[in-house]
Amino acid sequence: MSGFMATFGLWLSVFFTLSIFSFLYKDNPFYKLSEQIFVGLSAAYWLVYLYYSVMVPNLFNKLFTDFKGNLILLIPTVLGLMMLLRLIPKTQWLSRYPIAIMIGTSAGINMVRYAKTDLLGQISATMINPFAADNVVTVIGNILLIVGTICGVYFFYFSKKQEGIRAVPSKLGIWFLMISFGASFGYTVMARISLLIGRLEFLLKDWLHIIK
Amino acid sequence: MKKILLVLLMGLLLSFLFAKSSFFWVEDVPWDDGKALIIKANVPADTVYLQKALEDGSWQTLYAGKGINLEYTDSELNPDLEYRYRLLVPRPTFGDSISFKAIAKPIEQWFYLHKLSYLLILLAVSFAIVYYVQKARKGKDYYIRRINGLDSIDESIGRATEKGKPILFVPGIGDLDDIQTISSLTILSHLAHKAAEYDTEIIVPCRFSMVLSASREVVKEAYIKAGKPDAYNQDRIFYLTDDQFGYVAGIDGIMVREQPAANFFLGSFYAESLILAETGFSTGAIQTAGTAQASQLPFFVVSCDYTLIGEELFAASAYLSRDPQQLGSLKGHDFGKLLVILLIVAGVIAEMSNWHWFKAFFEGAQ
Amino acid sequence: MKYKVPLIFAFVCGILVVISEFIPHRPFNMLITTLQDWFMIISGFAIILGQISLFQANIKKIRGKNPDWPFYLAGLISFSIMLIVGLFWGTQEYRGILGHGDKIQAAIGMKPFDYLFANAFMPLSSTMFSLLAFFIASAAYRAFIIRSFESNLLMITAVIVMLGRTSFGGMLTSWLPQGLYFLHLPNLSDFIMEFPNSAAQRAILISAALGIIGSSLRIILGIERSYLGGDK
Amino acid sequence: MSANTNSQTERRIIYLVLLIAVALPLIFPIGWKTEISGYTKLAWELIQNTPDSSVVVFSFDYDPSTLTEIQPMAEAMLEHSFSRNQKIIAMALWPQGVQMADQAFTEALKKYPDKKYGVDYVNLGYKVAGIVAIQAMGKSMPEVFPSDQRGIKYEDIPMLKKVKTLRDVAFICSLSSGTPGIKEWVMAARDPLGTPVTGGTTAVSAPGLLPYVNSQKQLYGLLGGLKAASEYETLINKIGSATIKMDAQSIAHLLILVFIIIGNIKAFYNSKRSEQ
Repeated sequence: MSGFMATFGLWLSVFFTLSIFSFLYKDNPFYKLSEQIFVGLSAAYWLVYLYYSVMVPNLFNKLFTDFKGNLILLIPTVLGLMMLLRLIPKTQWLSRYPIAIMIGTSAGINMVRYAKTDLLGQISATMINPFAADNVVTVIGNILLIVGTICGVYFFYFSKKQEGIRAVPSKLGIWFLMISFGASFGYTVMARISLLIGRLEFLLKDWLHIIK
Repeated sequence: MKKILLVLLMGLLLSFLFAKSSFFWVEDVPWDDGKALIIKANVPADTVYLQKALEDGSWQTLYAGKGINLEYTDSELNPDLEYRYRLLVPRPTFGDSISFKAIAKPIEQWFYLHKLSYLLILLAVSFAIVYYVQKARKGKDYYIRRINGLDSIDESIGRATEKGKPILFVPGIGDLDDIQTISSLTILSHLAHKAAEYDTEIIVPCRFSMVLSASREVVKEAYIKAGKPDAYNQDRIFYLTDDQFGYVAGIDGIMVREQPAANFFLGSFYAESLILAETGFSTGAIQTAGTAQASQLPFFVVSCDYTLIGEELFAASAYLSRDPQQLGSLKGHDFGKLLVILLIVAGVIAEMSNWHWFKAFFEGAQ
Repeated sequence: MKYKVPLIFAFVCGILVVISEFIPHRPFNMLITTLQDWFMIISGFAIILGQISLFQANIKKIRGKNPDWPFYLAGLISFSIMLIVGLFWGTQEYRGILGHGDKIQAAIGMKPFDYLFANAFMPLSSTMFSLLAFFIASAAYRAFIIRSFESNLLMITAVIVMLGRTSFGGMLTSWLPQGLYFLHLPNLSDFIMEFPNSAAQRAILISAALGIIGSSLRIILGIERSYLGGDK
Repeated sequence: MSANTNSQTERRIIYLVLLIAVALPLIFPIGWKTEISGYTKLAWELIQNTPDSSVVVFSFDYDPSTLTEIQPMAEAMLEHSFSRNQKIIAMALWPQGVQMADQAFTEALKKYPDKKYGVDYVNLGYKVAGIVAIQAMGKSMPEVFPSDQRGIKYEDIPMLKKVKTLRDVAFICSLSSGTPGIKEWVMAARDPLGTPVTGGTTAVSAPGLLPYVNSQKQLYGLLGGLKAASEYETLINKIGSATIKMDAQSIAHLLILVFIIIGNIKAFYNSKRSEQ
């Protein structure tokens, strides 16, 4: 039985893989079917894991084992249920309370975290002595790094006309951005091809046994 | 007199023994949440034992090893309790050991001092934003430079009118809590106004129900403003599906069937950016894209005619709407950018002059 | 009332987070722990909300006899099956409502949830993304045409990085003398990544951070309230 | 319309050629070698130099869609960490990451069969809310993870006795393909607490994360994409799946370069024709 199920599972995977690939030729019922199954499965997957790894340990277990000690957890529970009231048009407004808490908290977190890591962290990471490096290549690189960061930030400066001499750093900034986009593109090619390799390996190895 | 002196001397000695011996003492970790103590010792011995008194009266060994310049941080303490430590220095020749004792209570401070630079920058930027928003609300109009990607709006509408084909507007795959989606809708409002003036149809597929109702509102308002409320067709602004790839597949279908003359992809985009831009290109439409999602920008830059890069999307929305809130905020961000540039320049100069304290201050080393 | 109280909630929560970042003293550090606990539970419910609305949308389409309704039905069925087997017999590590389902495990070799994961979810998800390999190839084919200076810059960088990230690129320039070794393709590609690319990414990060600080500040202060829906 | 059909055909030819070009080297491997980049080396050094029996965190923040790129990294880094006798806490910020972690551990335990659950490694499972969860772990780990996946209480797990917050772990290795992931770990663990963070990510995300690999080591090295995975395998002397797949990768890159050249030639001819 388990042998049969394993073979069946393999064919199932093959069917789904080929159905999705068929989209490359054109849109077709096989693709549409696989797509909807994918949506359904992933939604259920999220729910199941949410239940086991968040709701059970952080909420239900705490409430069941020590209800009195964890009375305070009823507040987020009620707020969470209010969130679900969004589904009924009449009570939709009640969901504003939990949404406000979530958005307010994440706004606060975003503000401090981005200010520290992306603002302060990146500023101080650019404060380098370019000539401290021991070889010419790194010295040039460091200078590029400083100039590029400054010009890039300047490119996003909107409240002044960028004409004449003012346009120079902005122009340089866009060049740096283009180089960076090129580099990202090159990197992404690698990522996407890897995914394809993974699928082909599955087809050639597990299904067709062409490679070992 | 002698007695007094003797007593004083004794007292001094005692206080030394109890409060701070120069061999073994405990310090509070400064500027923290009162959960840690630093235990320091300086005894010229090869083996010493550092022990902590537990509740049941027994001693737990925290450290065993050399006694010179010993520093041990005991963390996860309770700021309400007092902690007792002792240092045992074995004397093998005598078969016993000397013991030093110390007592301390961790103290909670009111500020993390090493975060001073961080607080200052955050405050400076925040004040600038609030200040400029207030000023803009009072009627001050701020200048915003022309943004290249916006040139496409007139060109696109012109082309669509000429061909008698619709315009497709995709507000991204973010929900309404994403500021990119909000900026996108502001641009949609402007675009819909122009489209109404030229009697060109506009199609808006949406991924979330909240985005749908907001888009309908925005487009309807634009048509009313343009004096053509009858031309507004609610069915052309519709909900597709919540699913990312389902949504993209739906848009692909629209592009192939309706062959819009111009496509706008503005908002937050992920892996689907390339699929949209590639399909759109194959239908021959003029394409304008804009996102703050850095990882997707390359694909838009490569396959679209115009691209709003990163913050340009927000700037475009402020530029078109002239909404004082957005204008003021943008002006505040610009202040922040100038500050960043100045700090970087100052920092580089400081590093080159060997004034490392400057960088250290911003790194916030503890 | 319908707007004021939520705005106050958002303000209090946001400010609490910011303050506790800078003040180590009680009660802030304890309040923030509680708030974070709550946040996790509420966001759990938010995920449930999303899945229920997806369920509803599918039912609506099936009822309305949308031309593609059989597909939506298939989606609904697969959702229900995965959910039921997951809750009844659990996953590899978690015990379900009905225990571990040892008999079923013996029959199919693993738990039904894991079976569906391995044989349906995994191939679907990874194949879906691998489609992008084809799209990127065709994008490169038709878009990397020599045009303006800026687009050439993009193209040349992309080519160098693409070559540098392969084993082949390394062999292509391995003959270079020591003095010119920075031109060696893997080195050149690393150089681009480390300096000009980092500079531009850093500029994007910094300006985006400013934008995020701005919008967060507006949300906390209640200037920006479009997330509540309705009025402006 | 004919131009449209034409480009459709052209597109399908590209797809087919690409498919064949990737498949062939998988069937007939060439065996090209890869060079090791500094970013990979740095991540390797962190694991290499972390002392014996330190407790470390591996966070699985990805799903099967990026399995090909990230799984080999996860396996190689886990193996390396086991070989250095470190005690590993596994967790996930993506629900699908739990399954990915199981797969990686099954693979790594084949090589180190005497590693004991609860003593040498533990799997705490998935936690919702991304950056908020990390932030909370910085305050108290048992609060976030009252129990492990098997339902054992946090306090009862031997290797976690001394681990109260993220400050108590030697490093965090996040294997991530998006949000939440490495960036959130840097923001909520490395920057406020000082705990070193390293990790592996897809090649798409790598360029955006590289600015964090700087003199302050906001990020302690980074593995980007399949190539980095194969580099890591080389560093720990493992012939793993990444190394084998690099040939196909190289051929595909070359093919895309050929496409670009053909595309340019075609554009050149077209523009000449339209001039006439």
